[in-house]
Amino acid sequence: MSAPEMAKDPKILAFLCRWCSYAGADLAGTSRFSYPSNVRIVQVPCSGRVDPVMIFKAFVEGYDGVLVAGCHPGDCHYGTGNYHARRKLAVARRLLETVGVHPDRMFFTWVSAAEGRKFAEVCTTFAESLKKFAGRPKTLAREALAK
Amino acid sequence: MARVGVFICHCGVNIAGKVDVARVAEIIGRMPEVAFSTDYKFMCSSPGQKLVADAVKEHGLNRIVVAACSPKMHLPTFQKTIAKSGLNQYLISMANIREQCSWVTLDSDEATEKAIDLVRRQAKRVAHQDPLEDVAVAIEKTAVVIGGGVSGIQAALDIADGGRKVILVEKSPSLGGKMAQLDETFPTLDCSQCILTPKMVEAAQHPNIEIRANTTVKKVGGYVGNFEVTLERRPTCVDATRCIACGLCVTKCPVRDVPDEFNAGLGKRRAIATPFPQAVPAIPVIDRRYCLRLKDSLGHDPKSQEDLGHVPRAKCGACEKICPAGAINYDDKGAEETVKAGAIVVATGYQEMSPAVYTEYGGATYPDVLTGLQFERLVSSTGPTGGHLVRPSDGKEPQTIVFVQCVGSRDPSKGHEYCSGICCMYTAKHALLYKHHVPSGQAYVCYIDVRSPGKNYEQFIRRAIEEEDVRYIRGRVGKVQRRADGRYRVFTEDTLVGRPVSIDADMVVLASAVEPQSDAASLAQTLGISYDADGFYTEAHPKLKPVETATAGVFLAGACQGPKDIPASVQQGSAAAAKVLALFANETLRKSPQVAQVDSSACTGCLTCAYVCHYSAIEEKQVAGRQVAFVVAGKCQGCGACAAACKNKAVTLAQFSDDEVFEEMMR
Amino acid sequence: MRESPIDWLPGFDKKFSELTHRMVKDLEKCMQCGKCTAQCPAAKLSSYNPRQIIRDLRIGNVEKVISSQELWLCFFCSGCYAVCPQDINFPFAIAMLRYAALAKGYGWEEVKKIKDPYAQDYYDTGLSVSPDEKNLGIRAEVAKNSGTDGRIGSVRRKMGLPEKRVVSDKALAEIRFISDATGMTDLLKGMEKKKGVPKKWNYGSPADLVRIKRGPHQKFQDIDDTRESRDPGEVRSQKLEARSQKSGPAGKKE
Amino acid sequence: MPRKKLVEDIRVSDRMFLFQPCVGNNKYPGIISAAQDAMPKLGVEMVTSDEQTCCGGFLTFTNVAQPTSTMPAVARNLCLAEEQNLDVVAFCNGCHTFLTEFSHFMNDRPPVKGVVNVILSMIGREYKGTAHIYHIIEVLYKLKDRIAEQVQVPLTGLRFATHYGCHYLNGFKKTAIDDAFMPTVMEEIIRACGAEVVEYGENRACCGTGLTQVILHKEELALPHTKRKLESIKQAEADAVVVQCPYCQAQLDRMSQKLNSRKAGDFRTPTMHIIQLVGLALGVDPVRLGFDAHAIPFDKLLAKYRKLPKRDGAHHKDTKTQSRKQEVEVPA
Repeated sequence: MSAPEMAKDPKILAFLCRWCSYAGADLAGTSRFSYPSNVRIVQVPCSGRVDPVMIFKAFVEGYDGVLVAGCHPGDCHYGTGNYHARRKLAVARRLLETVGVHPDRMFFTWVSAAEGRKFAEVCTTFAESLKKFAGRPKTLAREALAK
Repeated sequence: MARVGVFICHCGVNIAGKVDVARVAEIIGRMPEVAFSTDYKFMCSSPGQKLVADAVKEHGLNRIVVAACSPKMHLPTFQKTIAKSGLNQYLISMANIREQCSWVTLDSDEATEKAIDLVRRQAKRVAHQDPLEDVAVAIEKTAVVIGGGVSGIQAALDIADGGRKVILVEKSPSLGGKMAQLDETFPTLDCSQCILTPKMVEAAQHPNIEIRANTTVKKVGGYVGNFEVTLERRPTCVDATRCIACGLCVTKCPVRDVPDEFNAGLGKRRAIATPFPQAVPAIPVIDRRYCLRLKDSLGHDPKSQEDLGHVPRAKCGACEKICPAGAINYDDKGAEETVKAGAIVVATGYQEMSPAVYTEYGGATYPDVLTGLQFERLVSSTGPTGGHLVRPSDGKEPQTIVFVQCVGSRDPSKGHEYCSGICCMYTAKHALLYKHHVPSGQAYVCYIDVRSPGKNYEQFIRRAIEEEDVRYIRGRVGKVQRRADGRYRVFTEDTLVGRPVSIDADMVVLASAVEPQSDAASLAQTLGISYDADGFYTEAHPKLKPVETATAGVFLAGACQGPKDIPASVQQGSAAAAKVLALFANETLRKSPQVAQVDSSACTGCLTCAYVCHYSAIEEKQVAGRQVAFVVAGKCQGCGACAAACKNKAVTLAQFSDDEVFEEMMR
Repeated sequence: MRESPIDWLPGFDKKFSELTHRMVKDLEKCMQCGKCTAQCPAAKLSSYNPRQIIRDLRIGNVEKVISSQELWLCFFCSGCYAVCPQDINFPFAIAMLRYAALAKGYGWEEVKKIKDPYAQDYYDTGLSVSPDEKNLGIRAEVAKNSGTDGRIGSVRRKMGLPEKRVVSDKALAEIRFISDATGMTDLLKGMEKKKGVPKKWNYGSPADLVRIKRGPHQKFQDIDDTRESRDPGEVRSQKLEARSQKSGPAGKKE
Repeated sequence: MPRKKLVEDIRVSDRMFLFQPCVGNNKYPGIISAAQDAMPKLGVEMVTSDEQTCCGGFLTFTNVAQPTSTMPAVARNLCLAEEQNLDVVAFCNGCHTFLTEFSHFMNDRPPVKGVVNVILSMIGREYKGTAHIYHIIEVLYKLKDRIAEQVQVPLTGLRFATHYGCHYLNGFKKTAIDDAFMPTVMEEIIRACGAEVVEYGENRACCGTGLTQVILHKEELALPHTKRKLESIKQAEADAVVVQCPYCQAQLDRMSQKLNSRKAGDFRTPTMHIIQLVGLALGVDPVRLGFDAHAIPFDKLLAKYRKLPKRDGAHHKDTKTQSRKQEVEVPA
């Protein structure tokens, strides 16, 4: 992957909960809200299913950013899954920093089944925010070396 | 070895208009796992499904990928298709190339590239999917109905008539709810108790219905088909199995000044009493806050029901002496029981908002400013005055009466934002009842809008206005002033004329808002159902699932879901019963195989998974002398929190195993 | 009832918002229930009607509102705010609308009445209520009660206070500076030249007002607001009589 | 019913800024001297300032001055208290309303505060928004136990009617310490002084001052109001009407005289400010309470008052110093 290519469209892996956010992404489609085509969606039953390992693995695989979206607080189909996700991913963010990946490459948000527009906006703005990493090696250590 | 068949749908032009489907099929066909790849105009049509079924047999396919719309839409369709052709229905995966690709990508080439990638991922993933069988769960064919008002009674009767057992739980001593307190009902003016009492008796005598009066729901465990409901009966000090409902105890009780809840605070009752003559069950209850013998054993706050554990000291005991059946038991401590149930119907109803915050109306302060329910009791023949409509202050017949609508409704400042829905109609009924009691009197109704969207409702309002000469004034009342002569001056505006008006009235009736029961939120938490900002329980879908809740197996009936009149409450009671009977018509409940499983060889027994499980579905188990976690498949809902929490990767969630997810995210 | 059909343009109902520097808010929430007018003391005695004023603003009749006499009848008791189910602070809106009226050249005569006795006192002495008693009757009463000449200064002296409360020169200089800097001084100076009365009674006729004759011997018994209190009983009983005659003994069944 | 939570939030310190109402200076001087004499007996020293002017609310109500002119004036007056690190006590519903509304307006909008401070900086002041503004009724209600403790002359047998006025309760319907339509705080204070409260129908009716004296001289609109109110009070046979606002006091007192002089009635019920009543109970010299400035004489009331037995004061002096030590709070 060459740097300019990525600047055009960062590769994003999105973990979406089945009940709210995946339906929200479907609604974005039904409403024809376009968003960057390099977003790849993986359905999970609940944002609480997202294991930090999956996020690390995604960066190893070469994604530029990872998006995790769940139901709004209080709306979780499984009661408390989104709270588990929030706590786990807060730790994962710190861990990312430790291993040298810029924590802003991961983004956690709430998207409900009615928020198609929000999903498209989240994808677009997240992709936009990832462009600042364009041409930069994935890990901070490598970046330091490159300098 | 997986032999994957890939089927690309054109969806008319929805997909094919953007994505070069033939190219997708061709490139995917080159993957080593893929044994067959094709595209078709409408894969969900019967020829399309036949295409899939035929290809399974023809090419010996054992995994299927359908690239079409969202799996939320047609996954069940294709699962059925491949099940018919002999393949396990969970060996399929769908690539969402419509909602996630053709509809959201502007550039055609980009869309084709993305579609290829999406299908490739699913083809990789599906190879790791295992055949699964649905989990079968037995259904406990007993329903618990919470709330013995008209809606709960209706639901209980319908379920019982359908041949299923019902446990009808009622907080107060008798069934009947708010409807039993009403005098007559709109728009037909038939007597409320005359139509309700037969139903109460029928419920009491029905072989399939067990009534638990004075009982509340303390705890709910389990899941649809297998709830475990813990019921708590408060101490009534009267043994229901012995009591013969002769009523002698009530006549002998020396405490005569207990405010009567059934009469909405008007009138007094004894410390041992049945709430009203037609009560079902007719077992009297001792009010421990007022009973001479028991009140010392309670806290000093008369509202407190907390037992301090003291032995009763006072000497009264009049009811015990007179009782011919020996049913009085001062040491009653209440009881707790746990029942198994397959479904729960929540029919807890509403409460009337206290007008005490409406100081401008003198609500709960001026003696002749009543609430709707108080007026209802005042005109009722079973009420505190025996049906004589008189002012509580001086016992005189009111010659002018003003009905104030929207007290607490449509008032975000002091009350509720919503419209209570029933007040317009019951106020018209009150005005009519007033005219029937005092034909020479004059009734005024101060309203903002008259809302009468029911069968024969508008005609009823017109009847009040035209035939009975009830004066309707469009304008909310601003102030009620008590005058020195004991009358009340009501200030309002006739907004249609645009002038302020004042009316000197003998009695003012406030149409108090319908609001959720004060304990609605705590019951919702016990049941695990949600409630809206106003405190009413939320249905699963406002239009298409009006009686279901987000929790499977818990259904709603009546005013606990929103303000309702009697016909609507009864309708919803029957609707909930139909849902319960439909559930009970199955021998077992088929549950998605998407459940977690613990590999006991990898499990260290830390039970972090049990800690994160919202459903208490993970238990301890001894395997080969070691403590390990164990998932109860019937309880597991498949959220996967445990799989994400397990440090040793000992927990696997079927359909979303690490392998499957990893394979899908590979680039 | 609309001022002109052309008002029915997008945003017509926001016109008042611009007029009042976007200070008047929440009028959109009004549900026209009439609770404000119901308890309004000014509405009982005049054709002032807060609900109708809001209604007119909402349908774009801004001119009607700011040119009306009624706009100058509210006296800010805030009772309408206290009862409003939507928490609309209508007295504040009235104050802002009065500024809008002044800007359009209405109501200067009303304001000028205040200028001399109060605003000028504020500018000159720092206090807006003058110690001079203009009502001789009251002065005589005070003289009788206190055994002085009836001036407040004498009473203050009797109480052991200085004859007059004097605001320090520094403070006067400061408030005069603020007045100068914010344009109040100019406004007061120029006020004499300003002309303009609220045009007409837009919500009723002056006859709607409770009129009392000026002069020493007024009949106050006549001025109570009995007019607004309907006596439905009489009409009602006449009607009933007519009916019972028609229906015969059946009417007396109860 | 008083709102418990809001009452708890009131912080009474041992020195507070007395915001002098104009009417209190130039029509009813007894209000201010009563405050200066009575409040120290409750452990609160009242600080006044020569530099304090009219709150300016009056001019804004009447549209003579734009809020842009009066807001800096309000801020300037508040500066006087802030400079001494004191909380403000207003004795007039109007002063209280204006100081509170404008200070909230400025505190909530930093740009507005900024503009005001630009003007104030030219006269060497700065408005910070740190002073709390209390109505005297809030302070007295908070101190009502101390009043009961410190009463020198229990007003046993005297009967008072109450009049709350509009601006405080109506205008602050959610933040006033009592309900807008059925308030009881003044009654509780009156009872703490040992006196009785009489009820009358028109209790929460407006006195009419807004229309007659103050705004636009529309006497014919307001007099019927005042008359109806006074009639209701007369029927209640009270010894005096107790108000919490000098403007209501002026209206009820002076209009009684006016109606009497026009032979439109015979209204002889005097009107007094709540602080004058507390002053009576705490044994302040009636001359200092300024009853001489009232148009309706206090002769009957004072005759009754002089016959009342005094409480032994020595014992109470001890409790006073004690209670002062315990209950004095540091201003925020």
